[in-house]
Amino acid sequence: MEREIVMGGIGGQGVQLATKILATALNRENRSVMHFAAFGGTMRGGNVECTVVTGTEALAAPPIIPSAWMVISMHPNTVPLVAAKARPGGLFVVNTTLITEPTELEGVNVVEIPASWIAGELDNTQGGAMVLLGAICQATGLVSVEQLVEGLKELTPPYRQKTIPRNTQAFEAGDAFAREHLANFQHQAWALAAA
Amino acid sequence: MEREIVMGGIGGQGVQLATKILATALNRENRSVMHFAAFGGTMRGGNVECTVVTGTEALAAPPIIPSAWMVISMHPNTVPLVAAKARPGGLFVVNTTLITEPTELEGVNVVEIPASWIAGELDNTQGGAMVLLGAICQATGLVSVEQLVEGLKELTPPYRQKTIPRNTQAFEAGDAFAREHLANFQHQAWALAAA
Amino acid sequence: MPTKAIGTVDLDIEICKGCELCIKVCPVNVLEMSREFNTIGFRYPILLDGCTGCEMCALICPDFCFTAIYRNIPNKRAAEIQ
Amino acid sequence: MPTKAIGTVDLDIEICKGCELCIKVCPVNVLEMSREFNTIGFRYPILLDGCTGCEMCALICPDFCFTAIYRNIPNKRAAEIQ
Amino acid sequence: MPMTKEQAKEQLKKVWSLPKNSVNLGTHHMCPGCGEPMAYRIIGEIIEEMGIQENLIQVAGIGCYSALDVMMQNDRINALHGRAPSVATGVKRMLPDRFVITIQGDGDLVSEGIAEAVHCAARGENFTVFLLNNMVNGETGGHMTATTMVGHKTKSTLQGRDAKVHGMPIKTAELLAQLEGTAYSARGSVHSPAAIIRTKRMVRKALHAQRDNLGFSFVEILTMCPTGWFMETWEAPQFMEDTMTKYFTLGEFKVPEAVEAAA
Amino acid sequence: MPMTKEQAKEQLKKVWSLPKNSVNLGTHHMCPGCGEPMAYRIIGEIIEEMGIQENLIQVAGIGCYSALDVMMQNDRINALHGRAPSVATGVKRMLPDRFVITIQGDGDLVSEGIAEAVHCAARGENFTVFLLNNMVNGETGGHMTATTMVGHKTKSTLQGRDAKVHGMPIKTAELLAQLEGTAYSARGSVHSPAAIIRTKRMVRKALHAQRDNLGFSFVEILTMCPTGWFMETWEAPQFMEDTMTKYFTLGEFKVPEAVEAAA
Amino acid sequence: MGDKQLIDGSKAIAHSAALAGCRFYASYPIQPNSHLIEEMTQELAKIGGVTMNAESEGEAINMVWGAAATGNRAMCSTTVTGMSLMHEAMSEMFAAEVAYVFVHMARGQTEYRVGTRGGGHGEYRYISYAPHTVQEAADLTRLAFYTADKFRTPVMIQADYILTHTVEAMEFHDFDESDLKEKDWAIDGAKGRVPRINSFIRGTYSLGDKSAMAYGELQERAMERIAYLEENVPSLAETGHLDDADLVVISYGYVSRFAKYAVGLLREEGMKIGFVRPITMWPFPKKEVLEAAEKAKALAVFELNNGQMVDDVRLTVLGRVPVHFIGRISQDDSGFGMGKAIEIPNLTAKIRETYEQMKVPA
Amino acid sequence: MGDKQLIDGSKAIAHSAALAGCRFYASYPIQPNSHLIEEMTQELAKIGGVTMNAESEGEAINMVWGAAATGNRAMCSTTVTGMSLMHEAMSEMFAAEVAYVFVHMARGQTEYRVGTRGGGHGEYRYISYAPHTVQEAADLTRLAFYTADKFRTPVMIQADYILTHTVEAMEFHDFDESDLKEKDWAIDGAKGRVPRINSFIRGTYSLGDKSAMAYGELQERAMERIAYLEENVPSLAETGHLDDADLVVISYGYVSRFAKYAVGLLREEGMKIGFVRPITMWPFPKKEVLEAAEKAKALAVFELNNGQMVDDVRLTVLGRVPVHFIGRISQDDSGFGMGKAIEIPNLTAKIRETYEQMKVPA
Ligand SMILES: Cc1ncc(C[n+]2csc(CCOP(=O)(O)OP(=O)(O)O)c2C)c(N)n1
Ligand SMILES: Cc1ncc(C[n+]2csc(CCOP(=O)(O)OP(=O)(O)O)c2C)c(N)n1
Ligand code: SF4
Ligand code: SF4
Ligand code: SF4
Ligand code: SF4
Ligand code: SF4
Ligand code: SF4
Ligand SMILES: [Mg+2]
Ligand SMILES: [Mg+2]
Repeated sequence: MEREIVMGGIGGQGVQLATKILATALNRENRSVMHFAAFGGTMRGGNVECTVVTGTEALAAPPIIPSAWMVISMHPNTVPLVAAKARPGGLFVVNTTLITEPTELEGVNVVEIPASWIAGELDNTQGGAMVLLGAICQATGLVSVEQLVEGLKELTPPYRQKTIPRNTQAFEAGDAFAREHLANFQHQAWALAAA
Repeated sequence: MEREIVMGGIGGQGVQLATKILATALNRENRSVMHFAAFGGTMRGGNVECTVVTGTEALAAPPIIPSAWMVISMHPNTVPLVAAKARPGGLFVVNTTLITEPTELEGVNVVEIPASWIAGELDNTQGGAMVLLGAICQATGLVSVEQLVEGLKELTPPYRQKTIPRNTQAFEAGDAFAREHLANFQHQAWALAAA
Repeated sequence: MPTKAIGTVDLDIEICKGCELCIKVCPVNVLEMSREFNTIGFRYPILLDGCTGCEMCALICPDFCFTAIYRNIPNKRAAEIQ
Repeated sequence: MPTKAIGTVDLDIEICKGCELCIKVCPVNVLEMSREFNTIGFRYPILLDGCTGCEMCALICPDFCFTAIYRNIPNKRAAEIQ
Repeated sequence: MPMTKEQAKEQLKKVWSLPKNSVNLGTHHMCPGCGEPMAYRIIGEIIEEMGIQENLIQVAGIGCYSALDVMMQNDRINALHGRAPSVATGVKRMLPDRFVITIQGDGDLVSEGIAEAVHCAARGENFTVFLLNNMVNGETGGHMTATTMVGHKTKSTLQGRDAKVHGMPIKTAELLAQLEGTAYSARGSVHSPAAIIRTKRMVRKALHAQRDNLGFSFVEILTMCPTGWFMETWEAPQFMEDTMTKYFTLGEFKVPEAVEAAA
Repeated sequence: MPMTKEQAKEQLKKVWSLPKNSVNLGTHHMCPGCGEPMAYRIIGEIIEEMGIQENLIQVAGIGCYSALDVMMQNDRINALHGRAPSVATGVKRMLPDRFVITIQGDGDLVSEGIAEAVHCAARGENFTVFLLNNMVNGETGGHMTATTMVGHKTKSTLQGRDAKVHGMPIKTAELLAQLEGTAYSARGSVHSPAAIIRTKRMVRKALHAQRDNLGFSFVEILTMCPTGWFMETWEAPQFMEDTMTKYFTLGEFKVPEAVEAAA
Repeated sequence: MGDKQLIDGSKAIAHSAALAGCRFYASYPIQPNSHLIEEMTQELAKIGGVTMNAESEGEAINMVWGAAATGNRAMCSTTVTGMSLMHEAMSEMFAAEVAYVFVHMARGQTEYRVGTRGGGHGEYRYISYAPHTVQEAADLTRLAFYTADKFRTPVMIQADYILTHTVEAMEFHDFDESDLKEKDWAIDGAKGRVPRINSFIRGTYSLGDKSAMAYGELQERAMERIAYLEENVPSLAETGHLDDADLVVISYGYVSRFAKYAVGLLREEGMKIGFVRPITMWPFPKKEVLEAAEKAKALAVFELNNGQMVDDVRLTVLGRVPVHFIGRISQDDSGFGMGKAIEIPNLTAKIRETYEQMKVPA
Repeated sequence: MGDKQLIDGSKAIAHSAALAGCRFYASYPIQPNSHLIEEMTQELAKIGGVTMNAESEGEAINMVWGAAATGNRAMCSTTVTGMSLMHEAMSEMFAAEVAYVFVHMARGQTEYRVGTRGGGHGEYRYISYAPHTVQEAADLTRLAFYTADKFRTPVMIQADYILTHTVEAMEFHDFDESDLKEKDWAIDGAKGRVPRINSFIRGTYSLGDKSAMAYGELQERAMERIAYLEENVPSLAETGHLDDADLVVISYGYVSRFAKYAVGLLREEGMKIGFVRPITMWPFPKKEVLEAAEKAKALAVFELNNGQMVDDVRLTVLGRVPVHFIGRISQDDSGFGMGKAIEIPNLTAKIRETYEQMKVPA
């Protein structure tokens, strides 16, 4: 079985690193995995959209996909972008700190996480993507938060080493949020695979 | 009728200017005329080969021609080059100051002119091409030496104005040489046309 | 003898990107970062009492959040700008 | 007390392009242009009596016509070259 | 009892507000703490002060700052990376009575385009070049340029620029000042209010030199790039003060007498 | 009774003869009175003196002087117009223990290739660049370059270079001396025996700087181009003395202490 | 004859450019382009235009961009290596819809492909004219300036070494441009109007123009413009003897003058040979080539390269008749596009051989 | 899966280059090439190679010339505008017979033509490989270095934005190069031998070599080398379902991954569609395309441009079957070769449409 995750945000929100960490974590748990990052040519403030395709078998699809099991929006600018890829029965995860308008999508399950707020409280204002990933991975069982932290260590470039502790904290804060607010989450990533 | 003239020399001998003057003079005498200059990419010491095609009617041939009525060599390096274009019954004019080996070509009439020597005596060591042209035009009646001098004035670029008197002298010295040594020359350029 | 400078600023917090440059340059420390986020995802400065209208914040702000500066004592520079 | 310098040159006139630079630099004016042309079409220098072997002509000749210089008094520069 | 802010404003004078005719200072997509917007504002303020926005053609370089061009209220040509001075030459030669400026980055002007800058300066082209020097190719993600300081870490010099391997950064304002066609050359910066005020004066002198047909005028403006410098936004100005301005000295390197007198 | 020449030679010492190992000084196709062959001879003499012809790679520029390259007795790469310093960079980085030199003209290095020269100098590339400056693109028929003197007539400035239109010529040796990666920069000339002797010393110092790994070394050599200058061959040296060396001052602009001491 | 002027190809182009009101020219010396530089310098000086002795090809072409963007007529020229250095700008000048004339003073014909499709990045085309006489060089130069303005797009003239060094009699003709519109896109300072932007992303537009499309959509403009130009720019060709020709020789530019002459000689011998001479290399004269392919038994393409226009011929006839390539890279020692292949005896022999092999029933 | 490495396309190329013993790399930042620069810097540092942060594209490619001429393996890379600036040198490096690898980190596929025929002056060709997965990027990089040395000629890898930003599992394979000969043409100082010259006029030769031909004859070398390479360099292609396909989709590079997937979806619907994926863009896999043309009713070429490879397909089949162009210029807002055209639903619809129109008897 395959799971597709699309995460959108603006430059500086760390969406690319967060989703690469997700892919690495999935690989560490022996899933097939593919990651693709699309950004509009500039690093500054533009939209970033990253795709992770993962599965229990080898993957056939190319890395730009029409719809995804889980779409995530970190920033109001990217709501329309990722919403277009949401799939009935799938998940739409929003960073409610910045996306304050209520989101509704026919047949799609919306999950609200005040990710930037939580990150801000940790004095890691740009750590929202990590918080959100920590939370949704904990909730859905997509991959373990421990593997996310391992992925973080693997992928953080040398010139950013000092961010490792605070991003670890962000994953853990997401994890904690999910344990409190998204316990017994009904959309388990690998439910079918496990069956 | 058409007359083709090919003149070969090395860079610095003034072959290009001399033949352009010839073309201009012919035009002034209402001949159809075409001029083409080929040099090996550099100005320095390489071979230069210039072609003048002229006639009483409009010209059809392209400006690179397989054979010519009159071929001229100003320098030993270009003897084989222009000799290849000589035509039986035609003329082969050589600058004997520099071309000291005797030249013989089956059926071709060789005309010997010590052009560089004459120019040198005028303290115009690089004026050999003008001397030669003055002489052969006078001998063959191809074009009048007066028109050559007019062409010289027309074509000398502003940065070379001071060369006009000495090149005029060179034409005249050629003219004088022909009157003395090539009087009653049997190969008249326009003999047939006049007929 | 110059009077004490009293001033204030017009500040558009919705376009602030939270760089804190204004905070650092304010000579009298009357700017302080919010805990809240603006709609584009950043914390922003809040003006406390005691602003002198010295313009430092407006000069440095890369996002042009400070749209006007007011002060009781006009200066040469102010004249130059208007 | 230095002896009077006496010298001569080896000169390949067949490759000379008649630029006359050697003529101009010879301090004792013992080079003079020919009336004749060499086989490549140029006049060339002729060495008259009185050469001091000072090398000036060899230094300046762009066509390397001067292939060797001889003199009775070797100098520092000569040592340097050999 | 303290006044409300609105009450206070009534009693006070507006001593400063954003220029609006020459630059439309709205929102932009630059990173937080980027120094390039300040440089644009300064240039815009002087254009406004001189009232020349309708008589000016900007030739734009390619870099992060290109995103700020939409703010400029003047005719513009988007030039290719490094080529703005050549395009500006064509414009100014056809329209000698218009003001012509280029705005370029260090990647654009010093790395890719140094030949264009040197030759325009040598030719004494009568236009003004503004170099925004942040020591990196910001736009492509933060790579070394020909002005990256020794020891400075970038995406392509993760261990820091090593003089042995990468050589020494180019001091563009000093270099161009050497050329005889250059009328005015100076280096300012935007890392502090004082530096900004001083830089604005340089921008004015450069445009006055152009107005007076004195030849090539050039202002290098040091700008912060916290993103490319792997730094917090608030650390960047101090870093610039402590290190960058020590190598890239602020000041004027060539001032035409006429302009000096007028200023 | 005067001696025959052969008798005289027997009594005298051979004090000078053409170098033969590093340069094969045969006939060449340059114009009469051209200054470029002398520059080649000087470079060859120092190569021979240092005995490095088998350990040297020449990167050749494109100009009239390219025709002289056949005389050089060393490995060579023919680079494109203006690009020799970049090619030399690739070579020297791969073979740091070989000597690497470029020989380029003013059209090649100053007009087309100034960016390459500036960046190599800034990077302190440890090779030696020889610029043969005759103020014209000789090879193409005598057109203005970025070093043509004001007032000088060329095929593309028939009225003479006009500072108002064409700007001011670039003093390359001085400009490159500004860059911190430059170890040695000097300007010599070949218009007189004295100048030639002095220039040879510069060539030696530059190659010694390379030998000692001191960084970028540069010698600009002024050469006569009677053809491009529309002049008699014998007028050119005096013209150079009277005008060209007045603007392009002969001398050293940067000398590393180590080399100065050794010289 | 005497009435006509005796001038060479470069002078013809330069004087025509001046007559067309060209006000700016920038170039860098390189043979055989240098002579055109000298002529342009003189011609523009006479009419108060500007000639820039640019310090490199890259600078030259970008200067021309700036000058042309102001609404003035501008011209650039170079050859081989020089053109390779200009492709970056030339590619984007198509995208920016900059009208200018480019003279490619070629050596041989190895740049047919880049002279039609461009050598740079992205999709673009040049309207491309190839004169074969000094007279035509003058006429096509006038046409080039007109067409560039009319379609607001770059136009290339394919000249070459032989043309620039051929002196022949010619005359300058009047040219009617009265249907051209005012240049409401000139970048000349925003006095009294909304500022304009000239950009390689979008051509010229007004600041704040809300019809601005997203970059993604803008990219398709290139496809649309190419299709539009291909349909609307008249493609020109000279044809001869197509009625009864069994073999049709196709050749362009100065070289075609040799091919045409050779065909004439062979017809005198009674061979049924015709010719097509594309005058526009792009848009390619498909009609004439198809017409030739309908009647002839075979086509033979003569060009001084390894086979470039032959692809356009093959793409036009798509297998209807055999298309023989009878050209080769020019082999003269200067590399300037002369040499054995164009010498009349060799060329005639090559065409004769092709004709005779064709007649042998296969 | 876990055994394999999870890396992106640029890392795969960079690490493969290092494994191939690449000792020199020079480039200039430009998206999407910048990421490759970062990876190469790290990979070469590990093996003691040299990475130059060249100050421009022109400098980068000429540095690579110098490094490669010394006999060391060297690589260059860039994209779009950057490549346009390199054509001068790239053209002459073919002439100079300099072996090196060039990675074109493309945006879309508008540089098919210049990636096969070159965009510069003169006649030359690139051996050109187009990987469609991260694994293939690694494998073809090894092959590229080998082929470059074997034929002493430039080899190009057509990578792109999507490839460099795709992370997938892959592994590095061994590569046998034992048949390569020693580099007896290296320019490394003439110690103990006659000096060598590396020249764009003649490749590498020994000083005074009397077999030196005249320049005129040397020009023909290009024609001979192109013919030799075309004959001797193996052209590679992947094909699928050609046995029973009525319509064959032809597509190359990363984009072909989308086309192949779309063909798979349509076959599941029962449509008789096959595909050919050229892996070498040059020499073009004519055999496979002809095979497809023999059995199929039509060919459809999908590429992200205005129609470039489609010319090679048409020149191969010469009218035997209709060749439809179903690509277009990529329309994403970054200009990086994504956008609507490659989205599976759109692509599938386009192929379906072509298939259905084809079935309607015309
Ligand atoms: C010929 C060419 N090479 C490379 C690029 C890619 N590129 C775009 S912006 C840029 C760097 C700009 O750096 P800089 O000018 O310093 O501006 P900054 O982004 O730092 O503001 C580069 C290399 C390009 N557009 N064109
Ligand atoms: C890219 C490019 N542009 C132009 C040329 C033509 N070209 C060949 S040599 C030369 C001028 C050389 O001048 P310079 O370097 O001063 O040498 P000189 O001939 O004066 O000795 C030029 C412009 C070229 N070969 N390549
Ligand atoms: S105007 Fe001066 S005092 Fe007031 S907030 Fe700004 S910096 Fe502080
Ligand atoms: S300087 Fe401007 S953008 Fe930065 S925090 Fe202050 S108000 Fe916000
Ligand atoms: S060696 Fe000296 S004296 Fe003798 S000829 Fe030469 S320059 Fe004259
Ligand atoms: S300097 Fe040399 S070339 Fe010139 S005249 Fe004297 S010997 Fe002849
Ligand atoms: S990357 Fe640097 S220069 Fe670019 S917008 Fe961000 S801070 Fe400014
Ligand atoms: S043109 Fe000038 S540089 Fe060239 S060979 Fe002649 S004199 Fe020397
Ligand atoms: Mg920068
Ligand atoms: Mg020169």
